[in-house]
Amino acid sequence: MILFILFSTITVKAFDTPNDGGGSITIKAYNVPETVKKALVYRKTEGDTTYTLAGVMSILSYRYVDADSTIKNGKPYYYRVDFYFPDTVISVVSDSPGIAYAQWYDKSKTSSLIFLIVFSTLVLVFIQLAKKDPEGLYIRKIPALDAIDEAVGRSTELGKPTFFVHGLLGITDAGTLAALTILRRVAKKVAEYDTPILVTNFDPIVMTASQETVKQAYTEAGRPDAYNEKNIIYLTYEQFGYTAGVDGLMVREKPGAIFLQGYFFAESLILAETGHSVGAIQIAGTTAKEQLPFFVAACDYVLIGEEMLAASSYIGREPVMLGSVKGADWGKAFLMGIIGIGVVLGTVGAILQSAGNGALMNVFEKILAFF
Amino acid sequence: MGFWDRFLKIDRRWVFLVVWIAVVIPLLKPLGLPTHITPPVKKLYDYIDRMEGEDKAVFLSFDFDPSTMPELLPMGVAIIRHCFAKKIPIIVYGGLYPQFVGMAKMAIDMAKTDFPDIVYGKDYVFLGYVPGLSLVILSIGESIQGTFGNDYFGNRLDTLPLTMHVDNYEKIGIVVDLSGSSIPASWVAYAYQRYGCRIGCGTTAVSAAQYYPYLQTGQFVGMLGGLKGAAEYEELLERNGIPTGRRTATIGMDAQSVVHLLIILLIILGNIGYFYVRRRERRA
Amino acid sequence: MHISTNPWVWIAAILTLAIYSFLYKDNPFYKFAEHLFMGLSIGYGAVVLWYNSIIPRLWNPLAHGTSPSRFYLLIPIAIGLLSFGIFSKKYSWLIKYPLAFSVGAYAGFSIPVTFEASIFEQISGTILTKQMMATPWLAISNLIMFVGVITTITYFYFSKHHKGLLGKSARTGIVFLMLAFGASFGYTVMARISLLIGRMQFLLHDWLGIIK
Amino acid sequence: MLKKQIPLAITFITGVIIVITFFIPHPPFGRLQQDALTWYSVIFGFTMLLGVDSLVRFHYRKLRRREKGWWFSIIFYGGFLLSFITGVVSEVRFGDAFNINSSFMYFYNTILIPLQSTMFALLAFFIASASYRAFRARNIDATFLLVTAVIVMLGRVPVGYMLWHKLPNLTSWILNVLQLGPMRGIMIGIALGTVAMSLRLILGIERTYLS
Repeated sequence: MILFILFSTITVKAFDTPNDGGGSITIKAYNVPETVKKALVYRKTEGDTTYTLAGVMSILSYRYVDADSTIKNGKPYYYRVDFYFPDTVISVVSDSPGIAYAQWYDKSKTSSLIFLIVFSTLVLVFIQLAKKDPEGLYIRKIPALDAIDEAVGRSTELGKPTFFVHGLLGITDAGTLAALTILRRVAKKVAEYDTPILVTNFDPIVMTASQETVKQAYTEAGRPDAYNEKNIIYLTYEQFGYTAGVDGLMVREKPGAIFLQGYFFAESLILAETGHSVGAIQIAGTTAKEQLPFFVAACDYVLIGEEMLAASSYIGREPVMLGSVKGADWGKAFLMGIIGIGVVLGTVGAILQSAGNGALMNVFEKILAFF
Repeated sequence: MGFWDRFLKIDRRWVFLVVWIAVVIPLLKPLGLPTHITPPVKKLYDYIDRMEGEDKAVFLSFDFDPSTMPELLPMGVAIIRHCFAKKIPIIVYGGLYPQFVGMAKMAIDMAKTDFPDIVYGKDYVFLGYVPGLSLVILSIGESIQGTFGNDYFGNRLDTLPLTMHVDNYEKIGIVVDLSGSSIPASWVAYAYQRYGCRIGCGTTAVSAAQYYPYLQTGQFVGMLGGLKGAAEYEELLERNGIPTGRRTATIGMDAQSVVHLLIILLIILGNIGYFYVRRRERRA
Repeated sequence: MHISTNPWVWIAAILTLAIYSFLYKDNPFYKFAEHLFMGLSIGYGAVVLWYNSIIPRLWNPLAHGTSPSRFYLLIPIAIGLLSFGIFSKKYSWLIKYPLAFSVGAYAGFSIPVTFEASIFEQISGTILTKQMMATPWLAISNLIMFVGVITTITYFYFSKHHKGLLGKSARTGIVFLMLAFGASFGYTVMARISLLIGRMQFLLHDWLGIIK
Repeated sequence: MLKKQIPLAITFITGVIIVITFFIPHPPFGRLQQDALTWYSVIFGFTMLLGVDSLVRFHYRKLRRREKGWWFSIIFYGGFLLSFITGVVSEVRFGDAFNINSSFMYFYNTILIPLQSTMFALLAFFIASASYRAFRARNIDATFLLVTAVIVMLGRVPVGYMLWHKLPNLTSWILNVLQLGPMRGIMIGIALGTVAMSLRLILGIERTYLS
């Protein structure tokens, strides 16, 4: 009798699965005794006389998401859950039918939406402001980018070629795009100084983009005749083959300046070490944070992570670009503000809570849960 | 040209040779350096150890390929040996990607040798690859039989005593994931956060750094990091009288110590030479 | 000594030695192993691409699917085929179409995903909770971690002069960055050496049987 | 027009649609996101194919012109065909190329894997030579880096414990605390930089890729 009372407290609810495109109903059980061994979910719809097995409910979360392909939006479905106990089976029917709907907005993504709006607004506003007042824009010194002229210059003095080594990712990678901007600057200097350049590529698409970039840079420098497509070479689409190829070129050609730009993997160290051993000035840049230590230790200048992504703004100094950098900076300020507020709220809340007032702590936990 | 100038210009092949010697000699003649046990390893060991006699199984997932094998395979072997010795039922899973299953097979073969009385199907089960990645982790929460159907050898899971009894996370005391990638985080996100199953992790030296926060927050019961973590686990087995077989990781750790010292020495010597030459050039 | 009798162990051992011969100097043995490795891994990659992408994503829906919308899949195939324009001088610009789509799609995906996966996760980890302040030692450690996050972010602040408070903070940020790089450096070195030890154990144990 | 405006428009429309549909689960938008992902992976597959194709052509050219070392290109083709053909054969025989008993996986485990790990293990030698030739305490920053690296390298091996028994703890603290903060900072920086870059790409401000 006692057992019966215990079991009869189980309730089952069926409801539309939130934040989805429809076609799914969530079934949740409440007050389930821990002794349950198994729980099977059965479904029927209007017109059906018997329930059919839908699936197995998790006996830890007591939830089952029924996304069977037969479920139609707007139609009621009735559920029964059979709970298996060591000595008995209890069937519980959901107190109301579940109806699936499609949602127009995914509430679980609100935090992303807010950030997206804040961040894009900041970037767009600062781009507009920059267009109006191009004078008031500032960007801090990035030594690695300032050193481009010096490196190419020294290489010219020594009568040695300049190398530009692309990373291993394709053109959709932000780092590769930044590398192309840097290549343009390097190629322009090379054209001005009339010194040879060699660009090595891992990816054929990046290679075609590099060819165009170098060609344009030579034209900008007023020396389109000096451009030679053969200087932009495709090596191979294989990590260690590429490394061996670049290494061999470095040892043979003994460049005076080497640019290692883009996303690198384990080969970063081999390239930087060989480059150092031939006595070149090395300027590296990558967004691969695992490889940054090796570049920092073995190269003369390094563009660290986001510094590289800001390169196009730094080199071009176009108001629109600088505006977007400024917008991103305000985004950082915004994030730091949130972290700061979070820390203050958390600390004060914790102190107040130990003094008996948990209200602020609740606010804090809500904020944490928001992310 | 002074000594340091010549030293800095030394052919790098000499360095390669020294490294070679520094690896080979400790392997041939182990130094027997003591292994110091760190808390994350001890916690994982103790957790598994306490499962002895309990009605739960260890679920060991091999989520790595040969590129990280020297670090992670000894961990797998040590954990399987631990379970075999204590008769803790263990499900060995060949991993979320098809390339990984060979690693699990190798570990079982290496661990089995000292335990003749272990019975397949009762003491351990070997699960192969099924497609689905994180969905596999989720659906183990519902039913292992439903997810896999058969074991690696093609036996139906509902005919094996172990998997007849252990069908989802409820009967799994701990999932130990061996991986040098982000896969342990998926086990935390799906098996721990959705189903409350405890997670342990064995990872490479490189990835260990990124997983420390998981230890801090208790999302991992314990963690083995790199060859050192594996060597510590071997040491714990040894101390508790469990046959360890060939202690691959421990033997390797001696060589590791020597090469680390060598590299530190090279950094120091290189920098002394660098400063010496630089100072002389400044004076000149 | 128990030299292995397994021919595959011999093959693996010889290839391993061939690669190590590169350390002495570039030579035909290394070149042989390198080219074999390149061929095998490209072939392997092709098989993986075929079975993990082309069959489930293209072939199965097109050949066995029933939904009429499956023929939309012919559009990305057509766009993708344009990539081969780069082999011709005249039509190399055709590649701009698949590129434009890829870049747009990648940028579109990366915006919300970056918010959710990188930014939010890192921020919620940085906001100090009560558990992170449980003991004085933990509190100090987490405070240092917090300072590390903030000062590093200020180092990546581009649109202001790095002087005054911002300058000091950015300077501290660099120091933190260097400490972090040093730690990651040490760890990576360790991993590479572990791999080398693994290979040596293979040569000395599995192949030659010199060590037990 | 064909070479600039239309591609820019394609980038803009694709990017905007994908961002917006991220928030709308309702059909047909929710599915659009999925479909775009499929399209992307199909098109991306072609760019990968292009890489493989370039490599195969590269070696074909070498062979045809009998360039220096042309016979290595035969080895390349041999390796390529070996894994490709065993892959196809294994699929036919086992219904799955990745079956552990298939010849494809056998080659993978016995040849490719040792080669791959040996290649990675070569790095240990380069680290050693870089240690004395390239890793210089050029300035105070580089000094911080090298000192931390040395502490971590010592702290993770038994020798470190023998030198000072607290060293392993210090190492753990460096990894847990000192490393965590800056790594988070760098990740947040790269993330914001990537988002800003993505916005510039969608808006057509950044157009290097179309040059």
